[in-house]
Amino acid sequence: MNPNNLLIPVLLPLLLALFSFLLPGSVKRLREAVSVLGAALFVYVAVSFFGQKETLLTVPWMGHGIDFELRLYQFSQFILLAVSGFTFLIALYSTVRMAGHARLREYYGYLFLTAAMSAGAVLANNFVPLVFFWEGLLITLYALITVGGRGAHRTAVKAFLIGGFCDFCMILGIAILWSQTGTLRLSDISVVPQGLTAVSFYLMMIGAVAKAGSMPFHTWIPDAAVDAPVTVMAFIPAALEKLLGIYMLSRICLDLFQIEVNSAPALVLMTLGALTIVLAVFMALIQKDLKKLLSFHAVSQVGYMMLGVGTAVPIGIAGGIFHMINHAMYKSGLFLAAGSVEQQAGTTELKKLGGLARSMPLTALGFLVCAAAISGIWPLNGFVSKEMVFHGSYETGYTVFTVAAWLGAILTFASFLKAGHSVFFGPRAMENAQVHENKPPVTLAILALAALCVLFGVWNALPLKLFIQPILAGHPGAAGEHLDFTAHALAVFNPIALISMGCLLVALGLHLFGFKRGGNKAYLASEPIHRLPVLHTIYDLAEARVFDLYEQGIKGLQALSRFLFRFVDRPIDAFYEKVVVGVGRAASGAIRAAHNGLYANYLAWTIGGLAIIAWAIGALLR
Amino acid sequence: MHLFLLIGLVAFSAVAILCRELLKSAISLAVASIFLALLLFEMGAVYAGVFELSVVAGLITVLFITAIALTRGDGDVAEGRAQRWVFPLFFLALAVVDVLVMRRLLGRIPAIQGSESGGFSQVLWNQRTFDLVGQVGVISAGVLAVLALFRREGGHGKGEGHE
Amino acid sequence: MLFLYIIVPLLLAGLLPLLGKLSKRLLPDLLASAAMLFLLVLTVIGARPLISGGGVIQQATWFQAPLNIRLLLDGFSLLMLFTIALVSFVVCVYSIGYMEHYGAKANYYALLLVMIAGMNGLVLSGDLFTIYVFLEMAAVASYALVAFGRGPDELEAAFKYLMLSAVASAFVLLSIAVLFAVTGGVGFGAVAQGLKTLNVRTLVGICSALFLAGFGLKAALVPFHSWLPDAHPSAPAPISAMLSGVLIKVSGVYAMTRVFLGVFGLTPALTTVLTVLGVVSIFVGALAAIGQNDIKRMLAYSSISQIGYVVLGIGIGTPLGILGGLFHLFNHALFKSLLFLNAGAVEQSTGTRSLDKMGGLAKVMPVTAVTSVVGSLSIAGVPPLNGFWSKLLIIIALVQAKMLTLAVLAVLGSVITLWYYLVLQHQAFFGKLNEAWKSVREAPFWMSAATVVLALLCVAVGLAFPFVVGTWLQPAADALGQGVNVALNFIGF
Amino acid sequence: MSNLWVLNLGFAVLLVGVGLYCLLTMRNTVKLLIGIEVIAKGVTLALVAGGAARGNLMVAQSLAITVIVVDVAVIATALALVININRHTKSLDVRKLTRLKG
Repeated sequence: MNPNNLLIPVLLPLLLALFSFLLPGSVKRLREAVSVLGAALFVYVAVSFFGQKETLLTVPWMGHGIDFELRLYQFSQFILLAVSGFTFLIALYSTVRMAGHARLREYYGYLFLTAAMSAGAVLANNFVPLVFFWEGLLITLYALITVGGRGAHRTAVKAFLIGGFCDFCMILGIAILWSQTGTLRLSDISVVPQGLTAVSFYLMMIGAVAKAGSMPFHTWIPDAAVDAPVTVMAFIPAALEKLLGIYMLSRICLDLFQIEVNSAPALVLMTLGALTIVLAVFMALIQKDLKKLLSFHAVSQVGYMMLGVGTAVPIGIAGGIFHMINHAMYKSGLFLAAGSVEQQAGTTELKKLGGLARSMPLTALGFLVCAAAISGIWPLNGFVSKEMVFHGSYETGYTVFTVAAWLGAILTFASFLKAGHSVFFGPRAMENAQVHENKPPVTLAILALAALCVLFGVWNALPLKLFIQPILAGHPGAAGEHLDFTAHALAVFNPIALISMGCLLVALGLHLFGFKRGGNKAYLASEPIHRLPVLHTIYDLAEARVFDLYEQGIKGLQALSRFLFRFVDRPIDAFYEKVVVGVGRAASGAIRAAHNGLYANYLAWTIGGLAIIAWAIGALLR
Repeated sequence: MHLFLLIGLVAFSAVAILCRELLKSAISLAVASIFLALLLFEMGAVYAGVFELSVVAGLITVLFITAIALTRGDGDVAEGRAQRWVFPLFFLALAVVDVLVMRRLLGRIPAIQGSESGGFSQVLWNQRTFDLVGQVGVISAGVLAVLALFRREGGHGKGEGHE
Repeated sequence: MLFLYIIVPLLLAGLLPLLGKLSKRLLPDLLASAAMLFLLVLTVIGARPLISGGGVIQQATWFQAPLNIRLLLDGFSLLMLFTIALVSFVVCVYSIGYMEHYGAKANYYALLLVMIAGMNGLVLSGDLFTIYVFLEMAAVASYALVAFGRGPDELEAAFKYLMLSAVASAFVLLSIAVLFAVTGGVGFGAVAQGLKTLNVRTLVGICSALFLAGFGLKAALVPFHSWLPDAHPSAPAPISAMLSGVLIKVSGVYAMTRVFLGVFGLTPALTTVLTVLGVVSIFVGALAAIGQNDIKRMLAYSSISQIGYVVLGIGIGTPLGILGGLFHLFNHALFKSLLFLNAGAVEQSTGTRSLDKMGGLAKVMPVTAVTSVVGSLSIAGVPPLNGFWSKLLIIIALVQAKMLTLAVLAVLGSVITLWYYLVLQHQAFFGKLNEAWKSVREAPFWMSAATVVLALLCVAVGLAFPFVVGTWLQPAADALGQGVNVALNFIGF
Repeated sequence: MSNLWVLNLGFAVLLVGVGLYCLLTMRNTVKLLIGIEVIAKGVTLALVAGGAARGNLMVAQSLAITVIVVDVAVIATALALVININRHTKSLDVRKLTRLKG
């Protein structure tokens, strides 16, 4: 393949973005048509790239190893394919869901800009372009959240600052890595994390997992769920950021650094993953708003991926990566379904919804399949990838992580039982008597994702053999081993799978118990857990955002700034106002006064300058 | 003879500067020019001497006198007396420094003997052709400048309201 | 072929006063812009390939008949030719709209063309004395152009400019006379060869001081800068752009660099003097700019400050320093021309140059506002615009050369630059729209087109700076990096 | 280097000094131009003397002539400026030319 073709996946969405920006805001149909067709073309490009031999594009740039390099190989092909697929589905869905939105021009523009940046970040083989695309994503994220309207601005700033902080960590890590290895080319780096390189690993890990939305860098996601357009949620936190973050994490763990099983970095990653699973799912369980509930799950599921990659065992890593793609599919599907419900019923509050399965059968079907997939019900894709993660974590010998993952599975299923039950079953709420099924593009997108969930579960050999195993084949840890995860993927009769199934039953029990206690109101099904003695206090604190590092950080900063303002800033300000600006102004005034317009004066400067220079040169010559 | 001409040149230049009346200044400048022309003759630079005589002593003096005539009546600017009294002191100091510096240079500066051949016009035409193009350019610049500054139309006093 | 750079503008300048009788506007507009476009294209297509193997000497011809004129072209001259052609083309296009109300367009273009011919000749000459002649040619034309409006301000500025320039020329000429007497020649090669065999350090020191004062005055280095804040604001806007954008660089920086690096060879003493002068210029210019209320005067002081960066970079003498200095020279030509053209557009629309009276003009003059923001950010060194990269190169070069104090000062100067450009943008284009300017219109098409081209170039050069550096600047820096060897190699011609 | 050259150079520097004195202290703009002329004479002298001392007289003359021509153009422009200024201010005093400052 011609290396220059590698620019197409970056340039094509960029062109589409430019097109949307340049088109006057009043043009609607044309914009939508071009967007959908362009996205379809993008998919075609990605498909045609798939299975190609490894290709490198190198454009010399600044020298000193800073070049514009793109690399297409199994892993990036796969992620590129996924990115293009989601772009297409979101574009299709947006034609209905975003129709009539006031800022369509910016919306589509930034949407495709995001796709272009993602494609660039996936393909980049040099840290400098990588950071460029990575930072670009931060900006488009900011812009896309603000499309949501007034309240969105605060959330956008929050997302931007958190992302900026984590990206800064990553850049710092890259800088350390550069100084240690002397190269910026990703494919040339493979080091053991020790000393400084270990610091570099942790810093880069922060950057990657924060992009994926791990705890404790997740807090903007639930806020954005309320403020940002739901398509943006389905596109970015649910799909793209998971893809990119976990892609990056896998690159870090597989290629850039050689991570041993159960070494310190691996344990840190697994701990962070397990914590993310459990804590986020606890928060998800008690949510009473569908979008918020989904967003906490978007955080929780990252934990599985981190746990999987962190095991450093082939099956665990494969599970993590497989879970990433699965999650992107069903979480997007869920968000889109939620968006569909919101559009038709006007709300996503669980209390106000109910019995929608009859009036919106297709949406309901999609939602249920996706919910089943995320809960890990046999034989859907979630089951396969979760099992792989369980196996992987079990193999490391640290059973505690497996237990945490199971706990997560219980609560995930419980919360989705609650959500599905309250929205689609039970008595029909008064408010949504007139609700109808949504338009075809919407249901098509949802059902496509649901179908993919089924496909990847039942016929898991396809993704595993086609996508996942080639990635690991080149990995040093797996070299020589024959990799085949498909054989036992859907096996039920082994201890781990049986325990997982047991977990689901526990969850069902919990739900029914809560349902009865809540007076047959599904949305109250999680209340018994909510009300547990210690948990209750923790929940209250969490609702008050006590655990939100950003909010706490802001509060701390405010206190600090008040302190600094009074005791440090004022004196410094006085110094600054009086001395720095004063000196600047005084110097300016003096210089201006010296330019008094007299020719003789100017000539005297000239002659004086000549004399001084002659003297200086004479003095320096000696 | 050479020294006499040099002293004459400097003396008339000084007079040109110190003279109160502009007309006399211009005339003594012309005289200084004549001295310079004689100096050039004496050094063998005949063509330069002729040029100095005709252009500087002639043309530039005419230009000065025309300008003085055009601005007469309001051109009487009172030069301070101090300038005239300080001048001898300044001149003396300058001369002393000059003599000291030049004495140090005397015999110290090595040089390469020139190796030119051919007559004046040949040199001018063969070696300094580029300067001739430059001369044409400078002259046209000067002509255009004068044309622009004395043009009839346009010209607005933008700065007028800018106090 | 290189002779065309001098003869085309000069001939056209001779013809224009006659053609001006036939057609007052159309022909002068058309011919001047076409000539500049021709030279620009010639530079890119014709002249660039010439230097692929280093510097060349070309004999001028007049209708195939050879003339005794030898033109020197190397990377450095080519860069200057390109800068001159680029800026003067844009300025000619801009003048179509701007010079309407001044009248005497033919005369104006003729003077502008003579100035351009002078600069081109200066850049192409391989001889100290010829440099002086062409420098005067450009200077005489520029005096008239500064005074073109014939208001009291214009005349006063032009007069002071002329009187100070004349002294500077005398310094240069005196130095040339001494070198001529000692080495027996005025060509670069002859002088460099002579100085090499004679080894007269004191004399070279004195001549350096004289050249530095003379060319320093043309380049407006502090303390020789005093004419610039008067002359540049007073001139019509396109001429301000031309003077600040090109003239001070060609007749000041180019000539100075050529003589010091190419003929004398850079000594540590010169490095010290040049870098110190550069930093002093940066600060005096920037500090004086803070307190200005006249938009063009602020820009003029800023030119002094930015020339300081250029001289600072070149004065370091390391390859990277020279590259950074030259890159900043090129960039400054772009954004300072842009800013002066914008200031002209604002002045033409509102009739004032006072920042106090402006405000909110972005609402009524969006194109001007946007291009001016681009220019301001570029000059203040905000990434990824072009000014950032050149300043970065200079600062890296300073650090590499272990001149840390100067590096810190250079950064500080950049901060002050940002400060006053923010003030400028804020006062002129943002904030509340002054009631008086409600009915103000955007500048005419040709003026806006010129500024948009420059703004786009600023962005493009910033983004594609490795390309620009590779194509235009590296050859220039390489030519200078060889020091006096270039001149010595040409002695056989 | 010949003594004659040093002598000539000394006088040339003297002329330049005198001219600069004029520029620094005098008020009348036409007088200032005369100062410029005096400086130009010094430079011409230095150029020709340099050529004469080294047997480069022909080149020196060419240079001197060019200098003279350039000088004429400069003086003509300057006088045109002076006359124009005189129309505005009705004065030749250079110290009154202080509209532009700061």
